[in-house]
Amino acid sequence: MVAIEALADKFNYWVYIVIMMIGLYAMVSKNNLIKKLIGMSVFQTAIILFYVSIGYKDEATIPILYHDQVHGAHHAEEGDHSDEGAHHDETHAMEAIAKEATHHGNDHAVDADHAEVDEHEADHVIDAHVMHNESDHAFEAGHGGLDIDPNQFENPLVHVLMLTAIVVGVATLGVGLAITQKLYGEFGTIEEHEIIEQLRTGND
Amino acid sequence: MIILIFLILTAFISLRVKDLLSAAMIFGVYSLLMCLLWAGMGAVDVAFTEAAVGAGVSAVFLISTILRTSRRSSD
Amino acid sequence: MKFLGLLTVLITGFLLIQAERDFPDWGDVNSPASSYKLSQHYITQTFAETSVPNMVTAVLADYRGYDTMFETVVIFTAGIAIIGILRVFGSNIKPDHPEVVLTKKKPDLIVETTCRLLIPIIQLFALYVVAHGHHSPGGGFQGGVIFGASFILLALARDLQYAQQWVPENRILNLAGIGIFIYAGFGVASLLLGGNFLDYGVLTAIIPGDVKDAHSHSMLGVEIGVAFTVTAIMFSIYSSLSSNGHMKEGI
Amino acid sequence: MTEQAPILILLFPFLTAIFVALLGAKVPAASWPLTIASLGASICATLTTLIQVLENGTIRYYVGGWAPPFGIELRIDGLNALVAVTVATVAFLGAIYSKDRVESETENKGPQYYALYLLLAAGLLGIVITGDAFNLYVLLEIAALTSYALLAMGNKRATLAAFKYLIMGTIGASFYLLGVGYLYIKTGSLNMVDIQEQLIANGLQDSSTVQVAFIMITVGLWVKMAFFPLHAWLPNSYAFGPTTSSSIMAPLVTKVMIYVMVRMVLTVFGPVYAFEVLDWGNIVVWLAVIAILAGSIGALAQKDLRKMLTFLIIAEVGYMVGGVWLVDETGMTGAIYHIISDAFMTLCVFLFAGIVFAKTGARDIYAVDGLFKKMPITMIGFIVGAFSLIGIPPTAGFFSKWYLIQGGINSGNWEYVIALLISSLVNAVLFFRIIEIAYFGKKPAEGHIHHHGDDHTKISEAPITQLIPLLGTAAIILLIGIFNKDLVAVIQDFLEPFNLVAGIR
Repeated sequence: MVAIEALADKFNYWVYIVIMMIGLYAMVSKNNLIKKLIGMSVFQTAIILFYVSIGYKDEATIPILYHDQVHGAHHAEEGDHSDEGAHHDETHAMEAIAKEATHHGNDHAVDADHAEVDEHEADHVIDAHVMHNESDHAFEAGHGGLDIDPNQFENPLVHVLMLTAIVVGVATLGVGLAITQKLYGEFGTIEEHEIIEQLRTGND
Repeated sequence: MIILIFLILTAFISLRVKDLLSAAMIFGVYSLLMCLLWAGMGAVDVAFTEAAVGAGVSAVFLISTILRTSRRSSD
Repeated sequence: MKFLGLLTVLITGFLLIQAERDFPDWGDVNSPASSYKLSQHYITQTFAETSVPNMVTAVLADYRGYDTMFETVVIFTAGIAIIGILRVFGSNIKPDHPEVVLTKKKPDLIVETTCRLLIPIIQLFALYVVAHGHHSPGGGFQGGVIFGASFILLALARDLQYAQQWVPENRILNLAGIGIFIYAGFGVASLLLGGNFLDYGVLTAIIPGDVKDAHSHSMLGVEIGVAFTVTAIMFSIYSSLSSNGHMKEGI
Repeated sequence: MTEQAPILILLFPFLTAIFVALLGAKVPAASWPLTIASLGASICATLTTLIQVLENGTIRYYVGGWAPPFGIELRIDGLNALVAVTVATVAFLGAIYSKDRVESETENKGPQYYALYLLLAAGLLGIVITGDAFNLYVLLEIAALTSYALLAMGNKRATLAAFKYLIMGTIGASFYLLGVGYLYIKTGSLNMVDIQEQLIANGLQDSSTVQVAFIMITVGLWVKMAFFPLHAWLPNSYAFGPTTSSSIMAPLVTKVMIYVMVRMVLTVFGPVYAFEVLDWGNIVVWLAVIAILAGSIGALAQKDLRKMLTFLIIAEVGYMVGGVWLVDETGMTGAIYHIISDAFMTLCVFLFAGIVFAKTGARDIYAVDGLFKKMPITMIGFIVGAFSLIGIPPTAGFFSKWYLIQGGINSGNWEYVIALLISSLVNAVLFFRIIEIAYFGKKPAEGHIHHHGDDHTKISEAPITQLIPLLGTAAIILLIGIFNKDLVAVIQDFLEPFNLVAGIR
C-alpha cells in the first residue's frame, strides 16, 4: 500500500521518465531520420512535462489573478475586445491595442477609490528596485495592496521557462526537417544506414 | 492518470508505426494529449502554446517534409 | 546500434529514477520550488510591480524579458537557418535525385470556401490572443503561431504561390526582423534613457502613466514584436519545407 | 556608457545579424563590412569590460533592472571577461577570413551565412557573460541551431554530419536543461550564484537529486564539447563543413562548452561539492587520459588534413577536462589558460587548412607539398600555430601545457602527465611531417595518392583577407605566450576565492 501511494504521489515523475526514455531510444537507435526527429520532439516534451510538474500545487489555480483580486480595475477592457471584432487588419489591431492602453492608463487615474492603493503600489515598485537584495518579499504578501496567498496560485516561473523550451523545440524540429530534406535531395533516401552505405561505396 | 497512460501509448505507437504519415498524425495526438494534461495541471499558457505549436504547426511541418521525401520507414 | 541505444536508455533511466527518489511529492506546496522567495515573489508582487494580472506574461516579458528576447531570436535563427540550408535561389540547380512529384489538383470548392470564412476569424482570434495576453492565457507566441497558421491554411487550401501573393518572401523576412527590432528597441530605448537593458521602468519618460503602466505597456509592445516575428517565421519555415526550398507549388 | 558595456558585447553582433539578414536580399555586398564592424565593436566592449573587471572586480549587470534572483543577471568576473575577449576576437578574425570564401562554399548564400555567423557569435558571447542557468540554455540553443545550419550549408557529408550533430546536440542541451530542472526542484532558484547559496543553506550535499543534476549537466556538456566517448559528431562535421564555418566553430564551440563546465563546477555547484563531496576526480581524469590518447591515435590515422585537426581538437578537449578535474589550482589555471590559447591555435591551423583547401582544392595532407616556396608567409603563420599545438616556447601552447603538467604533478596524476607528453609527441610527429612535406616538397613514394602537381605551378600567396587573420592569430598566439605572467595573474586572481589548494585529495 505504501508503495502504491509512493507511486501515486510521484506518478507524473515516473511517466516523464518513461516517455523520455522512449524518445531517447528512438533518437539513438532508429534508422529513419524523421523517426529520429519525432523521437527528439517526444524527448523534449517529456522534459517540459517534468518542469510543468514542478510547478503544480495541490488545490492551486492557474497563475492569473481574478478580477476581484485586482479590485475590478480591468473590467473595462473585457467589453472592448468584442467591439473591436470588425477590424482584422494589422494597423487596426495596433490602434485597438493603443486604445486599450489608454483605457488602461485612465482606469488608474480615474478610479478614485483605489488611488491611494495605487500610490502605495507605486512606492513599492521603487522600493523593490532598490531593496530586492536585502528584503525577502516572500513574507510580505499583501504589502502591495493585494491580499494573495502564494499557495493559491501555481508557480508561474516554470510555465515561462517551458514556453521558451517549446519554442526552442519547434525551432530545432524545423531545422532538423530542413536538413532531412536536403539529405533526401542528395541521397534519395531518409534511412541513415542507406546514406552511410552510399557514402562508403561512392567515391566522394 | 488516464491521460498519462495514453501519453505513453501514443508516444510508443508513433515511434513504432512504419508509415511515417500515421506516425506524424499520432505524434499530433500525443501533443494534444500533452496539452490537455498541462491544462489540467493549470499550466494554461504552456498548454495553449503546445496546442498551437506541438499539435498544429509541428505536425504540419512533419507532414510537409514527409510528403516531400519518403513515406515509408524501415523501422 | 540498437544494443547501444538500449544501454544508454537503461543507464539514463536508472539515473533519473535515482534522482526521482529524492523529489518532493507532486503538488507539494512546501517543496523548495514552490516555497522559495523567487516563485512567491512572482505570485504576490507581480501585479503590484507591473499591473499585469497574468503572472506568466509578466514574468515572460518583464522579469525574464531577456530570455524571451532570445527565444524570439531562436525562432528567427531557425527561419534564417532553414533558408540557408534549403532555399534554392534561381532555378539552375538540379538535385541529384528526382523530386517527389505531387499531383496538383484544382482547389476544392468546399475547402476553399471554408477557408475563406475561417481565415479572417483565425486571424482575428490571433490578434485577440496577442492583445489580451495580459489578462488571459496567451501572448505574442501563441498569437503569432495562430496568425502564422492562418497563412499556412491558406497555402494548404489553395497553393503556396497563392499564399505568397499575400505574403511575399522578402516581406515576410522584413516582418520577422521588424519584430525583433521592436523588442530590442524597447531595450535600447531604456538603455538610452539611462536604465539597464529592457528596464521598462525608465520608459515613463516616453510612455504615459506611472512606472507600473510603463511596465505593462512595454510588455504589450514586446509581445507585439514577438508576434510579428513568430508569424513571419512560422510561415517562412512552412513555405521552405513544403516546397523543398524552391518557394513554388508547395504541397 | 561604460557601465552598459556588458550588454553591448551582445547587442552589436545580435542586432547587426538581423540587419544583415534583412539587408542581404538587396545589398549582399554590405554584409561583410557590417559583420566586421559589429564584431569589432563587440571586441571594444569586451575589452572595456575586461578593464573594468580588472579594476573593480566582478561586474553584476541586472537586465531589466530586476535584482537577482528575480531578474536575469549578467555576471562578469575575471574568467568571463577573458573568455569573452577571446570569443569576440576569434569571431572577428574568422569573419575577415570568410570574405573571399563564403560565396563559393555556401552556394551564394552570403547574407544568410553572415547573419548566422553573427548570431553564433552573439550566442556564444551570451553564454559566456550570462549569470543565469536557464538563460544559458536558451543561448546554447541559439549557438547550436546556427552551428547546425552553418555546417549543413556544406557538401553532403557535412549535411549528414550536421544531422548527427543536431541529434547529439539536442540530447546534450536537453540533459543540461534536465539538470537545471533538478537543481530548480531542490533549490527553487535559477541564478547561478543563488543556486550555490541555496545548495549550501539547505544542506543538499547528500541529495541524490543534486548528484544526478551534476551528472546530467556534466554529461550534457561533454556531449556538446565532444569529450571522447561522446565525440562521434565532431570529426565529420568540422572536416567537411564549409571551411569558413569550421574556422569559427572548431576554435569556439568546444572551448565555450569547457568554459561552461568550469563555470558550473566553480560557481553553481562549488568546488567543495564537485571535488570533495563527489570524489570522482580520478575517474574523470582517467576518462580524459583515454580521450587524449584516443584523439592522438585518431589523428595519426588520418590522411585528410582537416580531419586530422578535428581529432586533435578531441585530444585538446581531453587536456582541458582533465585539467579541471585535477583538483589543483595550477591545473585549473592551466585548463583556463588552455581555453584561451587553444581557441587561437585551433583557429590558426584551421585557417591554414582552409587556405590550403582554397588554393589546391585537395583535402589530404600532401596538398601542402612544396608550399613553402609558393606561399612562405602563410607557412610562417601556420608554423606558429603548429608549434603552439606541439608546445614549443615561446608560444601560448607551451605555457598552458606547462601549467597543466605542473598541475598533474602536484596532484599526483601521473597518468595524465604521461598522456599529455605522448600527445605532444604525436602532435610533433604530425606537424613536422606536414612542415617537411611543405618544405622539401616530398611526394609520397607510392604515387597512388592524388597528383596535383600541375596546378601547383599556379599557386601563389593567399589573398590579403586570408593572410591578415592568419598572421593576426599567429601574433596573438605569440603575445599570449610572451605575456603569460599577466594572464596567469588574472586567472589566479579569479581562482583565489575558490581555495582550490585546500581541495587536494
